[in-house]
Amino acid sequence: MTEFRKELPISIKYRNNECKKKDNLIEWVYRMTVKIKVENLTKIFGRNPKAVLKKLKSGESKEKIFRETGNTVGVNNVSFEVSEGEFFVIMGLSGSGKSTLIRCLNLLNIPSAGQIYVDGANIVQYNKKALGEFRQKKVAMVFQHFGLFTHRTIIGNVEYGPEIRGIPKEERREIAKKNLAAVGLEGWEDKYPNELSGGMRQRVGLARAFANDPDILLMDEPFSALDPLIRRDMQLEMLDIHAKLGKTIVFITHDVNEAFKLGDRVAVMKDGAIEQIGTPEEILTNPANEYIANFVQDVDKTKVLHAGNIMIKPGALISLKDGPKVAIKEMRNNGISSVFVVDNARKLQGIVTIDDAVKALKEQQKLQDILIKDYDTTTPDTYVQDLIQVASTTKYPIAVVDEQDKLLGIIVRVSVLSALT
Amino acid sequence: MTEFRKELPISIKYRNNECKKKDNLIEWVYRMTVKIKVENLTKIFGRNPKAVLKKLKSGESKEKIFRETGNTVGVNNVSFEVSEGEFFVIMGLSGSGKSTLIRCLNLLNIPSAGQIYVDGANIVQYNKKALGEFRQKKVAMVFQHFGLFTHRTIIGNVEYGPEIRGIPKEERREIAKKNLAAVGLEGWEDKYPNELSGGMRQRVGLARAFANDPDILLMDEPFSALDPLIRRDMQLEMLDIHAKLGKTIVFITHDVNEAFKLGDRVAVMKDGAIEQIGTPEEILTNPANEYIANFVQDVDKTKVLHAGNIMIKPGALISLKDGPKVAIKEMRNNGISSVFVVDNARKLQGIVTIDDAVKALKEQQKLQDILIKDYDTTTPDTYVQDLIQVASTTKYPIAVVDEQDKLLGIIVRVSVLSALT
Amino acid sequence: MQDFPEFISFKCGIYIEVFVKWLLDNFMGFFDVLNEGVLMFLLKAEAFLLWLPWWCLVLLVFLLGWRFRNLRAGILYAFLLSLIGVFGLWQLTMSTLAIVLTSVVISLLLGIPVGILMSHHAKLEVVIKPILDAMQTMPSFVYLIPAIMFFGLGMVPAVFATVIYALPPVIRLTNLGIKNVPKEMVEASYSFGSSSWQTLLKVQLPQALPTIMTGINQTTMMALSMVVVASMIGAKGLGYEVLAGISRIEIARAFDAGLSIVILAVIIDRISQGIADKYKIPEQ
Amino acid sequence: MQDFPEFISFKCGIYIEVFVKWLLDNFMGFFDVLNEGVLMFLLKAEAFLLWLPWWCLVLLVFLLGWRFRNLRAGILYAFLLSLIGVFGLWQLTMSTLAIVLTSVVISLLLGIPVGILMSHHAKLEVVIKPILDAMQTMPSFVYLIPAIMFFGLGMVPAVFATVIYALPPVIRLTNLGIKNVPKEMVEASYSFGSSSWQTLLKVQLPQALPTIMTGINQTTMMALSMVVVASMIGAKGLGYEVLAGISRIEIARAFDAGLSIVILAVIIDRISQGIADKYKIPEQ
Amino acid sequence: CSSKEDAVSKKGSTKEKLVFADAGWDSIKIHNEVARLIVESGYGYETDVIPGTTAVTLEGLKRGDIDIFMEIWTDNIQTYPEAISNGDILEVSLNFGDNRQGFYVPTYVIKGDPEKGLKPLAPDLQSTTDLPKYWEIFRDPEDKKKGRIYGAIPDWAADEIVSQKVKNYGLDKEYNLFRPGSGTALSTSLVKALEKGEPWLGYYWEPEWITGKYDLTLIEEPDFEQAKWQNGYVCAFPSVPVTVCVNKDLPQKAPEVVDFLKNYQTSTALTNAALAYMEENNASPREAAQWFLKNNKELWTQWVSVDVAEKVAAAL
Ligand SMILES: Nc1ncnc2c1ncn2[C@@H]1O[C@H](COP(=O)(O)OP(=O)(O)OP(=O)(O)O)[C@@H](O)[C@H]1O
Ligand SMILES: Nc1ncnc2c1ncn2[C@@H]1O[C@H](COP(=O)(O)OP(=O)(O)OP(=O)(O)O)[C@@H](O)[C@H]1O
Ligand SMILES: [Mg+2]
Ligand SMILES: [Mg+2]
Repeated sequence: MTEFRKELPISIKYRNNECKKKDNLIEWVYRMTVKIKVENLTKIFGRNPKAVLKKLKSGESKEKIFRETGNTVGVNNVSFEVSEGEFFVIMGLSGSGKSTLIRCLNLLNIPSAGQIYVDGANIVQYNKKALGEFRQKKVAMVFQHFGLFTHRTIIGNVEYGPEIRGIPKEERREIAKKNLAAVGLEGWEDKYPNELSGGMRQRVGLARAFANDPDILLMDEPFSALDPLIRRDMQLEMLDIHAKLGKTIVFITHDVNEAFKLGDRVAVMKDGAIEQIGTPEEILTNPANEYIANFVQDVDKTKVLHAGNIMIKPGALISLKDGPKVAIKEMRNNGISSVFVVDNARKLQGIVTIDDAVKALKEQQKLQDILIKDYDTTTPDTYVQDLIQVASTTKYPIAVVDEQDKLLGIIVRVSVLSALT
Repeated sequence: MTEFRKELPISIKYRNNECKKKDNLIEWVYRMTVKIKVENLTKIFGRNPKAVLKKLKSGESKEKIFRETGNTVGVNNVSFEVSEGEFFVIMGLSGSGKSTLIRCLNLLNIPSAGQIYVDGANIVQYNKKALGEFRQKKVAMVFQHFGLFTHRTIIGNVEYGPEIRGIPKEERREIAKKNLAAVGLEGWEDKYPNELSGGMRQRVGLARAFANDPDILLMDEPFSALDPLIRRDMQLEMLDIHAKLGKTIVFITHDVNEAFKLGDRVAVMKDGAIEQIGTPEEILTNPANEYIANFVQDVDKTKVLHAGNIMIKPGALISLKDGPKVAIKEMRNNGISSVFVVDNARKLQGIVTIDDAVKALKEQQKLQDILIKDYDTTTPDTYVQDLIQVASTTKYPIAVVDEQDKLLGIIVRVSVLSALT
Repeated sequence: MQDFPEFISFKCGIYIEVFVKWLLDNFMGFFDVLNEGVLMFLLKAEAFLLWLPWWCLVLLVFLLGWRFRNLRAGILYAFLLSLIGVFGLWQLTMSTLAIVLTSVVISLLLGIPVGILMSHHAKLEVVIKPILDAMQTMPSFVYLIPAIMFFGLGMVPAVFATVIYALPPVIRLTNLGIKNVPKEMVEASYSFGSSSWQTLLKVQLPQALPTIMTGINQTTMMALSMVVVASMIGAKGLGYEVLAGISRIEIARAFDAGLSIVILAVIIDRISQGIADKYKIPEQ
Repeated sequence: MQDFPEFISFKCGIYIEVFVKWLLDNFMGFFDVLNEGVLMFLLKAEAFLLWLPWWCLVLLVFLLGWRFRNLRAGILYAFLLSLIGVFGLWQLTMSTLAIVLTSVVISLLLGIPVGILMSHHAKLEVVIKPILDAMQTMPSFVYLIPAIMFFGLGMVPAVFATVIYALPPVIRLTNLGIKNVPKEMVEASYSFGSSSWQTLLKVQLPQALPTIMTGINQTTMMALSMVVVASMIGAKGLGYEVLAGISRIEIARAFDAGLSIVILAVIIDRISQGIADKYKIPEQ
Repeated sequence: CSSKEDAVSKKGSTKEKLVFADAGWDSIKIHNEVARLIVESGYGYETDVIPGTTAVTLEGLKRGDIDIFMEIWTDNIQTYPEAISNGDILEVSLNFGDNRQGFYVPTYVIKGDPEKGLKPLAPDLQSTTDLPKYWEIFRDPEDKKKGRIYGAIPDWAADEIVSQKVKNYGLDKEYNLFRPGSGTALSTSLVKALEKGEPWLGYYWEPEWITGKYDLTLIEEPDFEQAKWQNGYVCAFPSVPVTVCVNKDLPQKAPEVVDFLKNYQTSTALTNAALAYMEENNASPREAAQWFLKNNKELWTQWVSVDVAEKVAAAL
């Protein structure tokens, strides 16, 4: 684990979401190794889950079941996959079953029905020993109220995992120190949890989870007990960690902004079922039902939508080989005052304005000579928020290009504005 | 008190802040009767406030005082005024003294120093009886965790104030019923608080506060214990109530968005002192220091800034008496393709495009004949958020006019975009 | 050498003895009146309990158990109470009950106001707490003699000794209950302009009720645990049966009586705890 | 008529008597061994306490008071303890202390494991709770005779009777303490793959410690409250002094001894409560 | 228990209720019932019993809560002479004066008991002077280097006397004096020893149901002499006058009852017999008293006038 930051000043280091490493994002999209696979998971709290399962299958509502049998349906027939390295967020109102679901993933809750595969192995069928090992090595949990051991020092907390794994004293102290340093808490080793502020405590919780070097990190509303400023800071830090370490993270929150800020994909739960799964953009632009639409209504879209979401196909496009005449014709036809110029491979070369083109035609200049180079470009996964500044100052449309400088689309001011409505 | 809504479906009735009645807003700005006036208020918790006061005056920090004397400075030399009918919001991080301050306003905390005038009377000097009357008649409080009497029914809770005022049983039942109905809780009279959901409980808290028909409503983080959806709904409702009843409201929150959404003016506290007081726009556009800048960083500006904040003076403006020629000259000079036409009293008459003007000149038409009327107008206190849609579809700049249709300024797309950065 | 030096010697009890004598000489009239009053109450209570047909009480216990716990509990308690009758100890049990109930009533009349005062005055609390400690840790045997001197032999001194032992819980828990009323609720009350008195009556006491009920429960339990000691100064009832049993080395007899006390305790405890639970205000 | 019908009669105690006899006939050897063991411990403890110079103990109390509460408390406790010496009851107090400490140690050895088991097995709890109720409400006089029969006269039966009375609190509070460990913390432990045993040792017991300490405190208090009863079966110490005082109607003598018991109780209570508080984990 | 309702209907009766002291042991219970039977049926008084310890009931007698105390072991109560001289209580008769007390051992300790397979452990034990050599038989479990002598009850003066005796006979070199905290404890330890056939040495007295039921031997001491007694109690106990006392107000309240009590006199043998009857038949004290009255008619008819005697006899 690499160091990622030493202290946490309230001032924010990352103003925007720059640190959301796109490379990493794209990597998992391509790799797509399935890390966790949940199939028809159901969890019922109460005396007689079997009977309730039947009723559930016959389609009775959660509420009716509770009234009739006193059993609570925590999670109802949920299926999804989480890829390796994915930041998977579960969101939903209080009581919607988020905690119940995440706690099934390390079997703190034993599912009433359904299968959970981690790295292909069905953990539901693990015996005590296998489960112990699974928890020691593959998965770690970070809790909402931190769940620190108040009777142990900070380092004692972080040592806990290695201690359980039977690692010798010296060595585990080493591990703990390293992990504490990594979350910027060296020097605090011998304090007790109650001597730390909320944000620091949650760092201890993180260090403790990392000390076992797990593949999967389960986080149940880890930041909701924190102050708004510290919370924002922790979110950014989490993104940073995720980008650097590439762990698979399952993260719970009931804050939409947090969910959309952090999640590669987001699942929205209601009454124990998953209502919709998708990337933040998908959910925002295409909510599955009114409940979700309501839920995401207040989200600041500029922080969710990417350039790719709002770019339009350029109405006209001319090749380097074309002359000013073609350029003028294209612009006139499309009623625009400038046009992008690309080469054969659709690689962006520059932009030409109608005034220059008219002049060039008169003066018999070539297209190359009047090519303007100071247009703005962006990549498809830049957030709209980051384009507003550009859009409000640029004279030309913004070009959206890929890594090979290939033109993918253009963004005009109006598209930025319409994205906001 | 008029009825304002009967039930609270999760679906949101007010999508935007329409219900923030501008008339009312403007009214108090002009009237400006001072309702509450706080002068040099200081509240110190501990054994020896006198000694601490001296230290405070000599400029020692809150932290140092705590280390040396064990006394906590809750509020430190705070002065401000709240006008009649104003919605005054106090915001700040946890422990910044918000609660301490608001609790001074009904003397639940006795100030260590300073004066508080309500309607001109210094309430700090009230004796027991006067204080009792003041609390019974002038001021009511709504609590974060609702503070409902769990041993009383809903109606019993609402009756409490009138009961203390000695109003006969029949009559107070009547009052309570009316107020319960007003918050949409008829039929729930005989339930107990624990049988209600959080949002409903806070409605009871509101009804209870209203049952005494107080001039001033003190609300200490009334919505922070609520679910996000219900919370948003309650906020809108609060705006509605405020608009309809025109009570003076002092409202605490540590959520910036909530503060800016609700407040006519907002005070930001830190370490017991008020760091800045102003309208949301003032604070947003001109934060007093880095702390505040940090605090407001995540705010969605489109929900705070008004048309008035982003409009620009029209570069050119022509009178009805001017002919097309003048219009063309003005447009050419200013490099614009359309210009607004006003009469002598600067009342907006229409807009003229350069193409039409050229044509009119050729065809000897009058300006009246080419006046276009389908431009968009808005008022200066419309939120930018509500202009985006217009800006992205309109062909012309948006005209900002007052009630007399007098042109105040114009808004072009770029100004909308720049407001967002 | 390891022993405490003998030359430093001072006895404290002698002053208590003098004080008791002084009280006796000067306030006998007062104690006589008190004695009469309590005795009348006691006799009435005992007479009533003895007049009450046994099945009436069994039925009552059943109904209470049913109402405040559940049907099964009701049946169980009724069965257990009948068991006392089956042991042939019904009359003795009623005598014991009369003493216990009287002691509890007196404890409540004294304890609840004191508890309320304590909760409002921190200084009073500082004074009263050590006294309560002493009342609970001083062996009850010690005040048997003053009890006899003040009130003679019989049920009244038994009540006196019992009250001293059983009083602390109700005081402590009344105090605690009132202090534990959520601050926000008390403030809500004040914020409507209620006086302290109104706040006490309308908010604090109703809210503290479950805790006070627990205090009553504890007080009753402690009163029951004094039954045997009370018998040493002439109170008849189950305690005497225990004493008689052990003085003749009859385990069986003592055990029957002891078991009856246990049954009584369990029934009273469960029912009063049930009542306290019913009054408990569900958390928000 | 109001009386319980006599023809329905059944006595339960007789079976207990038979049972005690049977135990005596068949398990005397066991009781003798137990007797020997406890006695040895008791004698050692008493000898040690008597060997300890008085000022040593006073100093110890002072230091404990200072460490776990504050300087003023330390001085107060040392002064109070010396007061016992001034009353001339030092040796008797040490004898009493030996019995109380032995009883407490035995109670802990039995009670903590039982409490832990109870907290993990709901069914066990259902069985044990009524037994604990009976242990606390059955008048201790009832089991004095079996105690004598099993262990003869002297300190050992006194310890036996004391343990029966003092055991419930430590069991109850151990159970409660473990159950009250925040769920999130226990889950955190499990989430790292700890076994139940590891969770118990590394998380639940350390977390429950303050509550268990309170249980120990309660148990000690209850053991102290049995001092007089214990003296009725031949335990030397302050209790005997109280008995002697009241048998001769010497208020002064009984009161001095009673006051010494109160002092002992207050000192032990405050210091052990202080220790419990020190162990109390500050809330997050 | 016929006396329960009495308390309630106190006012209905013209004659006041007479209250007897039940100090806890069996013989006083029997004497109480004998006297009550006579007072109730012969004189028409209601009666009641208040239980308690010796000290407590005596205090009650002084205060007037108790009217009649049938069996006061005068020597055992330090405050007795004072109470008499104060006039708080009146001694009306000597119930019996031929009782015995002292150091007892179970007889099988000396003679053995072939039936139970017990060997004579101390065949030569006769007097206190023989005790030192047998200390090992009576070994003190809490102090293995000495024997244990069970002492008297803290209530009683015998407690002090026994401790003086042990010292002055020089027994304290080989023996610890063990103070049982209560009569129950003393009796229980004795009964347990008797039933198990174990050796036991300690203070006891007659009449008492244990001495009636089991075979105990009183260890000899030098004959009683006033001089020796005053010089450290180095002689046998004198017989204690066991008296009947009444509260000072009783002669006004119920003179005829006081007259009857003045005549009340029994003996150790008679009391022992009643105790044995009670123990053997598992009878209540009242049944034992009825048995006593039936079998000793010539004795008690002398205590009362003829008409009273008839009433009592009729009620039996
Ligand atoms: N141990 C349990 N026993 C019974 N019911 C439970 C248990 N745990 C959770 N539930 C119920 O299951 C449902 C889902 O609860 P869960 O805690 O998973 O919700 P959540 O989405 O995490 O809510 P929150 O945001 O409040 O944490 C709720 O109705 C809850 O009452
Ligand atoms: N009764 C009290 N006694 C002592 N200190 C107090 C008391 N009430 C508040 N304080 C202290 O005064 C300071 C301000 O507290 P206050 O409750 O006003 O903060 P707040 O802004 O309302 O915070 P929050 O958002 O957590 O409610 C804090 O340092 C707090 O510890
Ligand atoms: Mg949850
Ligand atoms: Mg606050």
